[in-house]
Amino acid sequence: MADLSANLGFCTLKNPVITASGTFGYGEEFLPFYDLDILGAIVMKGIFKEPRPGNPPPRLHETPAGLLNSIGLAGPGSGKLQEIIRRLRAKTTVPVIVNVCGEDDGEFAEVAGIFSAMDEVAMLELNISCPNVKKGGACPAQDAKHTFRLVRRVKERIRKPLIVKLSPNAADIVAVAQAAEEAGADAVSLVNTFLGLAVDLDKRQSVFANTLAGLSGPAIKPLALKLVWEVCRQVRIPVIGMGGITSGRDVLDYILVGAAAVQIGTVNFYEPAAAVRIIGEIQAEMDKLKIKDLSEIRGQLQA
Amino acid sequence: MADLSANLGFCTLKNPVITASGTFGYGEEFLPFYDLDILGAIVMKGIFKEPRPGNPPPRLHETPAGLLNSIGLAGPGSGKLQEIIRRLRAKTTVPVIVNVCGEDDGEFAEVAGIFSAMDEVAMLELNISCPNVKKGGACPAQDAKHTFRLVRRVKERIRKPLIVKLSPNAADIVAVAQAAEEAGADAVSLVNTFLGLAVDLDKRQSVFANTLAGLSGPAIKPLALKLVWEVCRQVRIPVIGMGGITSGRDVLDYILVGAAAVQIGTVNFYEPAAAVRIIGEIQAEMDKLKIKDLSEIRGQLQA
Amino acid sequence: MLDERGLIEEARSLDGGYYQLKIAAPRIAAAAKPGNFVMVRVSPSLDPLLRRPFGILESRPPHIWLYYQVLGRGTRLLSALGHGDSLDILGPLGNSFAEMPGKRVLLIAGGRGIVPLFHYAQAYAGRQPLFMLYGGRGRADLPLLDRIKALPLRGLFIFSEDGSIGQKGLLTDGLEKIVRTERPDITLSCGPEAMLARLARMLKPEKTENHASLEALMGCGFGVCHGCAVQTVAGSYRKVCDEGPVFPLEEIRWPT
Amino acid sequence: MLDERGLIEEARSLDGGYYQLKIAAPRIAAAAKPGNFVMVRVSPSLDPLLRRPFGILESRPPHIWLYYQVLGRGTRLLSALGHGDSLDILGPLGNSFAEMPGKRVLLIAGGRGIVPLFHYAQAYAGRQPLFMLYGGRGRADLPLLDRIKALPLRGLFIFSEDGSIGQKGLLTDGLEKIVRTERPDITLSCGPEAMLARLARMLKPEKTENHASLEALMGCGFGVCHGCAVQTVAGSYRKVCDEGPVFPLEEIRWPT
Ligand SMILES: Cc1cc2nc3c(=O)[nH]c(=O)nc-3n(C[C@H](O)[C@H](O)[C@H](O)COP(=O)(O)OP(=O)(O)OC[C@H]3O[C@@H](n4cnc5c(N)ncnc54)[C@H](O)[C@@H]3O)c2cc1C
Ligand SMILES: Cc1cc2nc3c(=O)[nH]c(=O)nc-3n(C[C@H](O)[C@H](O)[C@H](O)COP(=O)(O)OP(=O)(O)OC[C@H]3O[C@@H](n4cnc5c(N)ncnc54)[C@H](O)[C@@H]3O)c2cc1C
Ligand SMILES: Cc1cc2nc3c(=O)[nH]c(=O)nc-3n(C[C@H](O)[C@H](O)[C@H](O)COP(=O)(O)O)c2cc1C
Ligand SMILES: Cc1cc2nc3c(=O)[nH]c(=O)nc-3n(C[C@H](O)[C@H](O)[C@H](O)COP(=O)(O)O)c2cc1C
Ligand code: FES
Ligand code: FES
Repeated sequence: MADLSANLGFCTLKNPVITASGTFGYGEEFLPFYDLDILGAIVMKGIFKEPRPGNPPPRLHETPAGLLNSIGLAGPGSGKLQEIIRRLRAKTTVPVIVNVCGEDDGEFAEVAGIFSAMDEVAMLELNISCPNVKKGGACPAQDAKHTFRLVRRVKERIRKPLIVKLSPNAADIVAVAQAAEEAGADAVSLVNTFLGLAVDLDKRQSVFANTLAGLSGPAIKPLALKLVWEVCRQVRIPVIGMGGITSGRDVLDYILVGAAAVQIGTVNFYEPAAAVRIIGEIQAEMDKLKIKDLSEIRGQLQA
Repeated sequence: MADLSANLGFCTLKNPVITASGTFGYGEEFLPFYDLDILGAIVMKGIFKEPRPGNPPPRLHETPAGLLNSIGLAGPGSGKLQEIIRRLRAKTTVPVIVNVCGEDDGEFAEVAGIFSAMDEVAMLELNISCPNVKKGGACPAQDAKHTFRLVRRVKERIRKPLIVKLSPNAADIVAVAQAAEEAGADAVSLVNTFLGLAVDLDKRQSVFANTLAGLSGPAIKPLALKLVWEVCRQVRIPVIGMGGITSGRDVLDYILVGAAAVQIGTVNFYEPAAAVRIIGEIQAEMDKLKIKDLSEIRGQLQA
Repeated sequence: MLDERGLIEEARSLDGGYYQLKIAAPRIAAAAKPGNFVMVRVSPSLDPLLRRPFGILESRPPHIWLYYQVLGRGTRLLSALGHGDSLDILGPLGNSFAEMPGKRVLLIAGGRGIVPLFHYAQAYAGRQPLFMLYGGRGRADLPLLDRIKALPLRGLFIFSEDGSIGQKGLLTDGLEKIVRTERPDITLSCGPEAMLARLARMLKPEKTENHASLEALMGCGFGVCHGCAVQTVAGSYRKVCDEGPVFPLEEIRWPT
Repeated sequence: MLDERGLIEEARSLDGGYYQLKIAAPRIAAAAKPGNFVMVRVSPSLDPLLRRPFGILESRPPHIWLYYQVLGRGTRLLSALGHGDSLDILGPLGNSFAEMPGKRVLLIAGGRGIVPLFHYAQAYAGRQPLFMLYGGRGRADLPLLDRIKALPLRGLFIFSEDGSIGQKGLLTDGLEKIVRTERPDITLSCGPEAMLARLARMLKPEKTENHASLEALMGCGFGVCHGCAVQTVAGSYRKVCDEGPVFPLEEIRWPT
């Protein structure tokens, strides 16, 4: 039977399937569906220092094979999340990744520091790419220099591995990935959602109060796969790929273009036990194609 | 009954529905389905000076609610297209737009010159945004300076209105649109296809010989609508919007964000008479919402 | 809460664009309480992508019944399914309308809002004094009326906007009088937002305890996407799917 | 060529993952010739987006019959449809296998490649001497065999890879002998690419005229997308949908 373990360099996961931030709540919500220990890791919903109400409704809009969201990182704040993580630790040994947010660089560093100090947390993912915080979708990951500065500052404050989550809305995502690498990121993950627009003709307004929203789901997979492939060829640190994954085959596509692991997002909403199916499909597909382990295909795309 | 006419400034179309280049053949192929005179205009499949074989198969790959293509602008060359257009003129009075391609600036100008001289041609669309000509997807529309230079050169050679077709793969599509405007473009159209990737795990290769391909279809609509909205706010020349249109409502969404007209592409493949349905839906929707004419909603999105 | 493959045993098209489904889903049926809802995957395709939320009209294990209106693409696809087709159903979800032994309860249902209240009436009628105020656009909008008449209600008051059945008018037109004459302790309501907003205004001066079941766009139905937010009078947001769908009527900030 | 709303009157599941549909589509049925195909919209949803091409197994106005194998998402969705469902069907498309009065014709069908050749045999058997060489993986792969045996063929030669029916082996194993003994003037073939490639090599030295019906990924089916290109020995591309699907076997550049 194929070996599914995923080597991130600084650690090895049981398998490459990580549940994506903002699509898996704080893990607890999925306990009725399956044992979280089967997963490679889980990423907590993005967290700021203080509680945030999130954006006014509507926050979602379905598009063909896709989902626009403007949740606005509603959340209970870092204090409450620490409690939740301690509670979760009693129920599962799955590696927990905290998705760190901030209104400014100082907040990013502060929140990162808080969770770096928690034994229950395996690593941090720096969410410098959320399009729903600032109106117009601006975020640090659109700018390589800002990314470099911010990542360096955060790295100084923490002792845990740091994944930097990139935005597909940057003019040059490869440059931003390289800036993160140079600044000391242990890995990059991509993609966060693509900026999109949906309008309400009757009201002559955007569907969303923030005008723009973030597109996720199967619709974006060919676009995200292209970006992951490009970044994989230009950085040496491990890359965690995501965008529109719904099957084991999709996961292996990302590994083939060079990803060390993947995250699954939107699929969790409409199929709560999707991860169980997907991990099974990876196993079956690798056995069928006689692939012994992921390193055998990782980055092997001939281009 | 609502007035559907679409004002492009330099001319007025019967309605805002134009069939997109590469998805409508040379018009003739649709004569079995409906009378082309019902359309606002048609755009011919992209043409180079000489015949081109196109890319090796596979040239298509279906994605969730989308289509990746790497046709590579197969075509009979400008001489043959002139004949086809003359033949078509006998069968329809629909305004014909020629989609002008080139391997280099010189060829663009030469082909534009050829069709500018034809009475049967209403206007030209400069296809500086095809991702399937050069390996890696590079095209003039990724660069504002190149766009300016090329558009100016073409404008000097022609006497017909020039639409410049933009690429969503530019780092800054607004800057490219403004460059085209400054160089004398009469309108811009967007978007051409988004660069995407699909891979074949068994062969460890891209599905496509050119590695990357262009994504079109409903999947891209929220992304394309966002880009059209941004360009509309930053240029004064008319904008022709497209990307993933499948319904009358979709058309009105583009008008609402500021487009003067639209193009419909991929939908023609799976529903040959789509334009008839869509024009009917625009009419019905406008009547329902008591919109007298398109100018009443064009660009009226409150953001 | 679980994801169960349900088997459609009967699909009926009713008046007014309504449909009724009888589905074998033993584990969900066993756990369902009045007010709960389910999330249904209407198609195996990726478009539409999300499940759709539907209340549970009736639950008699191993079956549940759904009752829905064709509104858009998802419900249209659903209406094409029939006997022998299967459906992924996630449920039972959300909180419920609690049983109120001995209390006089007025059920207020507008259009498809009948669903959780029918379930409630069926489960608890006979055990407590129930009254129902039920309204819609016209006769065709109330296809469950015959079944409702068969329930042991203390009183049933019908309104239709076009006067084709019952009294002519909005159901809220009858509210004041019914509250005076029947003196309910509690109102349970479900219906269009405008109806609930009007109820909230009208019931404010009354001494009744008021609970309403809300609708919202839902991405997941089990609390993870935060897509179903509704604003409270306090200004904060609540998730309709797992903090609701039933809320105290006065807790919600209704559009004015 | 037209886009017609067809009504499924019978949907049968056969052996080997094959299905057969009887569809009322009067205008397409009236125009269909052996070798033509149709493009079917398998779902009203936007995923899958494109229509799927299928040969016409039989056409007796007002009906056409399709015969297909479940391969992926599109065909799986199709297999869920039944009596009373309707389908958008574009056709008849492509060129056809011409009638060859008086000629001795060998039909060579691999697996689902039987479709256009069955149509041909049904239309022209009796009017010209027809032979058929038909093969598949095993018995289950040839569910039309009984119907084929009922056709007035001059000769029928069956091969199966697992030997479960007919002679054991690839159908190309029998080709040489059949060509020697039956002396066909013409071969018409349809089947997997590897089979057609082998036929092309084997028939090269023979004096037969050889035509093959090809498959290709299709975006439109009527010549506008240029997605269905196949390379010729001359190096240029032909469109399978409107320049084919039937081509002279020796004109195509087969994989080696
Ligand atoms: C807890 C809950 C219980 C429900 N119970 C029932 C029920 O028992 N019977 C029934 O007929 N309907 C019920 N609904 C509403 C039902 O979910 C929507 O009608 C359905 O999702 C529409 O899907 P669609 O794809 O057909 O429409 P879409 O194409 O998605 O949309 C069509 C129109 O309906 C609106 N709409 C879409 N989803 C919702 C939604 N979730 N709530 C309100 N409006 C929406 C859209 O804004 C749009 O205007 C319930 C909703 C919720 C939240
Ligand atoms: C002119 C023509 C006539 C055909 N006639 C028949 C017929 O009569 N009966 C029948 O069973 N099939 C026929 N086919 C093949 C049929 O079109 C495909 O099996 C079908 O499109 C697969 O769709 P899917 O969504 O199930 O598979 P997908 O999920 O799209 O793909 C599943 C697998 O099938 C392959 N595939 C997809 N489309 C095609 C295609 N067009 N040609 C070859 N391989 C493909 C894919 O590469 C993939 O490996 C014909 C094809 C053509 C071009
Ligand atoms: C509703 C929603 C909320 C999200 N919230 C977060 C978040 O808090 N932090 C973050 O880094 N990404 C967030 N994302 C982005 C996802 O983690 C992921 O990058 C994206 O959805 C693409 O993957 P998918 O196509 O598999 O969904 C969110 C996505 C969705 C749909
Ligand atoms: C198969 C195919 C071929 C295309 N060929 C051309 C072309 O020759 N010239 C051009 O400017 N755009 C071409 N396009 C792009 C379309 O004109 C259009 O910009 C794009 O498909 C987005 O619109 P849609 O989502 O409605 O398809 C092509 C698109 C497809 C799918
Ligand atoms: S619907 Fe997802 S949190 Fe309520
Ligand atoms: S399938 Fe579109 S040209 Fe042949």
